[in-house]
Amino acid sequence: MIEVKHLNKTFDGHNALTDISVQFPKDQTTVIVGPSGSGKSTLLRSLNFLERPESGIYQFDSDEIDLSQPISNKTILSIRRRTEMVFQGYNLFPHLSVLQNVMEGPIQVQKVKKAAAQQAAIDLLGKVGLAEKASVYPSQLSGGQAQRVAIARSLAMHPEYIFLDEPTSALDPELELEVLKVLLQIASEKQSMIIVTHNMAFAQQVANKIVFIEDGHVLYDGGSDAFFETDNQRIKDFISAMTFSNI
Amino acid sequence: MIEVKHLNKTFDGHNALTDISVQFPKDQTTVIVGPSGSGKSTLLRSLNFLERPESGIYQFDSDEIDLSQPISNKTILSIRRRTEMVFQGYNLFPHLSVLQNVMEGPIQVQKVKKAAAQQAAIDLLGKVGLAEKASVYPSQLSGGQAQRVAIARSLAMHPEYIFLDEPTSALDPELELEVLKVLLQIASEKQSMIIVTHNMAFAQQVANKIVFIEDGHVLYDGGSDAFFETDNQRIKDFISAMTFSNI
Amino acid sequence: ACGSQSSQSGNYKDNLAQSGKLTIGLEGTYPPYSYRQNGKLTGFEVELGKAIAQQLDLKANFVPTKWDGLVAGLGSGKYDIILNNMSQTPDRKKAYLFSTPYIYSKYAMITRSDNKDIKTAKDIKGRNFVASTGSDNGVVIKKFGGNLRPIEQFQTELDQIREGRADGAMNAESAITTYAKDHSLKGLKYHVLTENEQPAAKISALFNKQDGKLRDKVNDALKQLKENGTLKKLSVKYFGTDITTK
Amino acid sequence: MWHIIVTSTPQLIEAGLKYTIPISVISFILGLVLALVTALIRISTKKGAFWILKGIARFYVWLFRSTPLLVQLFIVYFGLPYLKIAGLFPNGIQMSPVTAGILTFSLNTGAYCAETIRGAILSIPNGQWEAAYSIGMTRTTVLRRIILPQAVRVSLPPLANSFIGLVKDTSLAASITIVEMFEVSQQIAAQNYQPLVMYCLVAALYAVVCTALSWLQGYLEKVTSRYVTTSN
Amino acid sequence: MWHIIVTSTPQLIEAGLKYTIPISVISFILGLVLALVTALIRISTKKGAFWILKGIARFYVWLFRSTPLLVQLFIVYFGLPYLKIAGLFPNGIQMSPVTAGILTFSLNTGAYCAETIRGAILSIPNGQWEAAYSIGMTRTTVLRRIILPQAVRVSLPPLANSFIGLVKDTSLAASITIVEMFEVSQQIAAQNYQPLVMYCLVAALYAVVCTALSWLQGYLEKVTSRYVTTSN
Ligand SMILES: Nc1ncnc2c1ncn2[C@@H]1O[C@H](COP(=O)(O)OP(=O)(O)OP(=O)(O)O)[C@@H](O)[C@H]1O
Ligand SMILES: Nc1ncnc2c1ncn2[C@@H]1O[C@H](COP(=O)(O)OP(=O)(O)OP(=O)(O)O)[C@@H](O)[C@H]1O
Ligand SMILES: [Mg+2]
Ligand SMILES: [Mg+2]
Repeated sequence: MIEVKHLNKTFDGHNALTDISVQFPKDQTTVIVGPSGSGKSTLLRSLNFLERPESGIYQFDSDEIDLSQPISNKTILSIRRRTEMVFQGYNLFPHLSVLQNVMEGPIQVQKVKKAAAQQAAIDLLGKVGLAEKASVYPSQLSGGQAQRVAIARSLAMHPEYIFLDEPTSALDPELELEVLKVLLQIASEKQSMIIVTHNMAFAQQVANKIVFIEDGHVLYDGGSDAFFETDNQRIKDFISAMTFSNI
Repeated sequence: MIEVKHLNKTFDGHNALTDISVQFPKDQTTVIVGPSGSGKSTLLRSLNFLERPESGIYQFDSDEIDLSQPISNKTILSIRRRTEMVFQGYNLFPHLSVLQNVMEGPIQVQKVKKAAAQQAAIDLLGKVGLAEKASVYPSQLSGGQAQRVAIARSLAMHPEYIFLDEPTSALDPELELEVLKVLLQIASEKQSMIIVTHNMAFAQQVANKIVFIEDGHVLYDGGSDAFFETDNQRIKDFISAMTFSNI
Repeated sequence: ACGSQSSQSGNYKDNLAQSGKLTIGLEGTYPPYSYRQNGKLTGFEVELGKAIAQQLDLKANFVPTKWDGLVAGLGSGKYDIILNNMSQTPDRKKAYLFSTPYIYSKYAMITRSDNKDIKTAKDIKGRNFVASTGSDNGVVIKKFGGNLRPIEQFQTELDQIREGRADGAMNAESAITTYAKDHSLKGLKYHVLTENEQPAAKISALFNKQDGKLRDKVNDALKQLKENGTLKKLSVKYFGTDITTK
Repeated sequence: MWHIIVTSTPQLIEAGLKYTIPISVISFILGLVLALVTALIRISTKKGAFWILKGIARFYVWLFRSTPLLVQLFIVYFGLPYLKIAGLFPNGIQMSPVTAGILTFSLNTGAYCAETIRGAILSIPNGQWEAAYSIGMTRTTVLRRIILPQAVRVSLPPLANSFIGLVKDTSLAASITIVEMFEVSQQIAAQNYQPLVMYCLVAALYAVVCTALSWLQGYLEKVTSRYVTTSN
Repeated sequence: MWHIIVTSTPQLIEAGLKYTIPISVISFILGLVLALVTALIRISTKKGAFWILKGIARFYVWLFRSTPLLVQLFIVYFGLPYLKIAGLFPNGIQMSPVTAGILTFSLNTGAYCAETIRGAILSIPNGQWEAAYSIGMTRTTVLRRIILPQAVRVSLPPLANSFIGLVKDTSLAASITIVEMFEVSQQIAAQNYQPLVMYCLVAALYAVVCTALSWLQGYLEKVTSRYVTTSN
């Protein structure tokens, strides 16, 4: 399990995250929601050391890292090799074909043999419904296809956790749907995931646990059903704004 | 009123729009919906001559333009001066302040005096809720703020029509809400608008008329209420995909 | 004087690059012929140019330029005359006019003092010799089959030989004696080419083909300067000896 | 050696102020104008007989970018006088050395800068053109008010590099009888037989000028980028 | 004149094949290696004593970009022999002209290309770094597999320009006694007193080489950009 305790992160003196303590259970999907600029991305990126919090404890299973101390490259690499990140902008490698994008990590990082990596990559592309796109370059994909390749790329590393930062917010609703379906499928296979999303319908379906952040503070941390039935007026307002029921 | 008849547009031999005939009534809001790649943007951009259809008739009030004939720059300019376009990516002028962005058109194109243009721009920025951002540069705005400036910029030209191509699809839901509220306000003032959007809740609220395009063909052209209560299975599927009721 | 080549009528002053001035092209970086002393142009050919101009009732106007610009500039009328240690050859006479020679310049071959292999001009063949590209020195090296390596500065030529990076250099004897006046030639020796090896160069002023009138007038002036001793005086001043006759 | 430096430096600086700097500055300004015109011709969408102008622009850029500058200087100064055009230039095209130098340097830097400016214009996103067209601007107004102001920012670093290169290239002007800074150093070296000291000295002077120009470049980049936020 | 062209051209081409081309090619390859190393040092995030290396890299780039190439050639070839280091170089650093030429051209082009490559690396979006880091790649692997292959595409046009510039700049090698193409044209001119013809001839030869290189550049740009779709 991943857990952070009393995590703090500032940008130029401005508090992006204040005293955050959250658990992200294994084999479950945790969804992080909250208004724009509340610190969702910062929290997710901190779990991968793309951001470096000033203080707090980061615990991954039995490994405990004191974030206020210098952290060795080795520690960072080992965490990154147990987790994967899927970005809003896909960040596929444009100079590699779709297949090579998926094979690159296993070959370069896990030293998997090329033939084995290729077979695994072909299987994964099939799983996200893109078997026939294996040989094209990312620039020839639609947004929904690109994001599914990015998901296949992260799955290829067999990560213990996958982090997804608004994986569909750059997509048209129809393309979004393609991606969300793939994610629901993966969640049902008990892949541990942490997802930042604005899509409440999707959150409701996929989340085992919801974390609501506002202004760098955790306002809610608990079950999905309780979240959508809350009496908290702030959360109610937020949900209705997200679903346009009150324009 | 703007009207197109038997409009055809191809890209490299591929038909993007086929035999399109639609009316866009004055003082009303027409919403164009349809799947990704169906030709919505192409239709909207054709109304502004950012795309040049191969054939068809373009009628603006009593002016009739045969699109299969060469069209003079003067004609194009005159149409463009009676209409304004708001883009998905805002396309604000990054080297000009927010205020200058709004003043640039009236001064350069309509030869309005600087003082008058400035006063009008300040009023419009107030209207979209950004009076206090007048002197900052576009790069310092959030997406929702940028899009509201783009709307103010188009309003400053007092256009007969405003065209909006997915004005909020680059925005988070909360920021989207800011922009949609402004648009609802403008629609209520009987500004003629043509809007391409994926947001069905918004479409339902704002549209006087809905045009549904698929694969370059018009599949529906009529009232808003009838559209959302249609028996057409294709349209029903489309609406439910857009609203995530069936993930 | 032979004015036969001149087909033009009119005065020698008619075709000047700048009216009232005798515009003279030279390098300005070649002691003792023309060089800069405390920022002012001086040297044998500078003083000679002034004297000639005076004889022609003109003001001398010097234009220093790199060698490659000299000949081209004359052809395109940038100056009227070149005074730059230029020697007559049959080839060049086809394209340009020469004055009567004003000095006879002997060539000297510089080598390391411990060099036993290069004794006469014949030994240049196949060796690396340095000289400035445009100069007649370079032409002589190539004539004897040496590999001409271009170097503009005399000091650098000597350094190259001392360091063993060049086998030798060719230059005017006068350039070496001028240098030797207040610099050491330690580690070097030089051999002045005999009349049999390479006749002394007939250093003359250079004119365009159509400037026959001017050439004749300059020849008259040179004759005058020779007769009244000016030429000899300048030669002694700059070369330490009289090299104005064969 | 110290003596040489003390006596030579004023002469070098004088030549620099008299020739190197003015020739670089004037040539660069003229070159920029030429470059802008060339770039505008090359990106123009005009049809018809305009292709002749486009061809000329392409040829001009090709010619000056694919031959050595030294040769260009030489041909303009020494070669054009041979070009006798009855009526217009019965005696060939004669120019003073400084005129020929400025002309050649302008043409040369103009060819390089034309490509820089063209690239900068093409790098401005198409959305900027479309937004300005939608407002009803003419192509000229779009260029003048929207595209070029942004292109200035993009092209500033390469243009500054071209200018710094030009300053150093003026040392070639010696071959067309201009006694600029570098030639003065050579003349002094010929007399004091210390070429190496003179080379180092003149190199230091060039370095001072070029470094000062780099600072100016940094300042201008900051000014023209004021509208680009750094964070995010 | 026809006679001059016919007899001179073979000599010029020979000199070109013997010096101009090999010196340009070897110097450019070495310069590229040097540029890459320098660029990597400059963008490195290493701390500690590494700043000394960074300082050296900065100084190197500054030095070679702010002084004329001619002076650099001169100092390396004629100046270094004076630099006598007991033990290492008791007689000063002596090099053959070609070695000195290649060294200087490599250093010079390396300084310019270092900036090009650095700029190209910095132009690759941060998301590429983050995606590669997330996979668990080390910084070295990210650079080698993800960033540099993309930077090649971005830096190809300016690097090609540098190479074309280098080919023309080898004409300066004459000043350190290398008899390359340009020098041969001058030597011929010294005999026939027809410098203008020789200049035009040699200019044409340079133009041929540079144009051929431009074509090669266009081809390479197409190859390295194969993964970028043009439409949209
Ligand atoms: N690199 C950065 N430098 C400075 N401030 C930053 C940086 N990244 C984020 N911030 C600030 O930290 C706060 C939290 O940002 P964060 O991106 O985590 O929000 P978010 O919840 O992901 O928002 P969104 O829904 O818009 O993605 C914001 O105020 C943001 O401006
Ligand atoms: N510039 C272009 N060149 C070639 N094909 C184009 C171009 N612009 C659009 N198309 C093609 O024309 C068709 C219609 O495109 P259009 O952008 O109008 O669709 P859309 O309905 O706006 O889609 P979206 O919802 O994704 O914006 C698509 O097949 C698209 O690929
Ligand atoms: Mg975020
Ligand atoms: Mg569209």
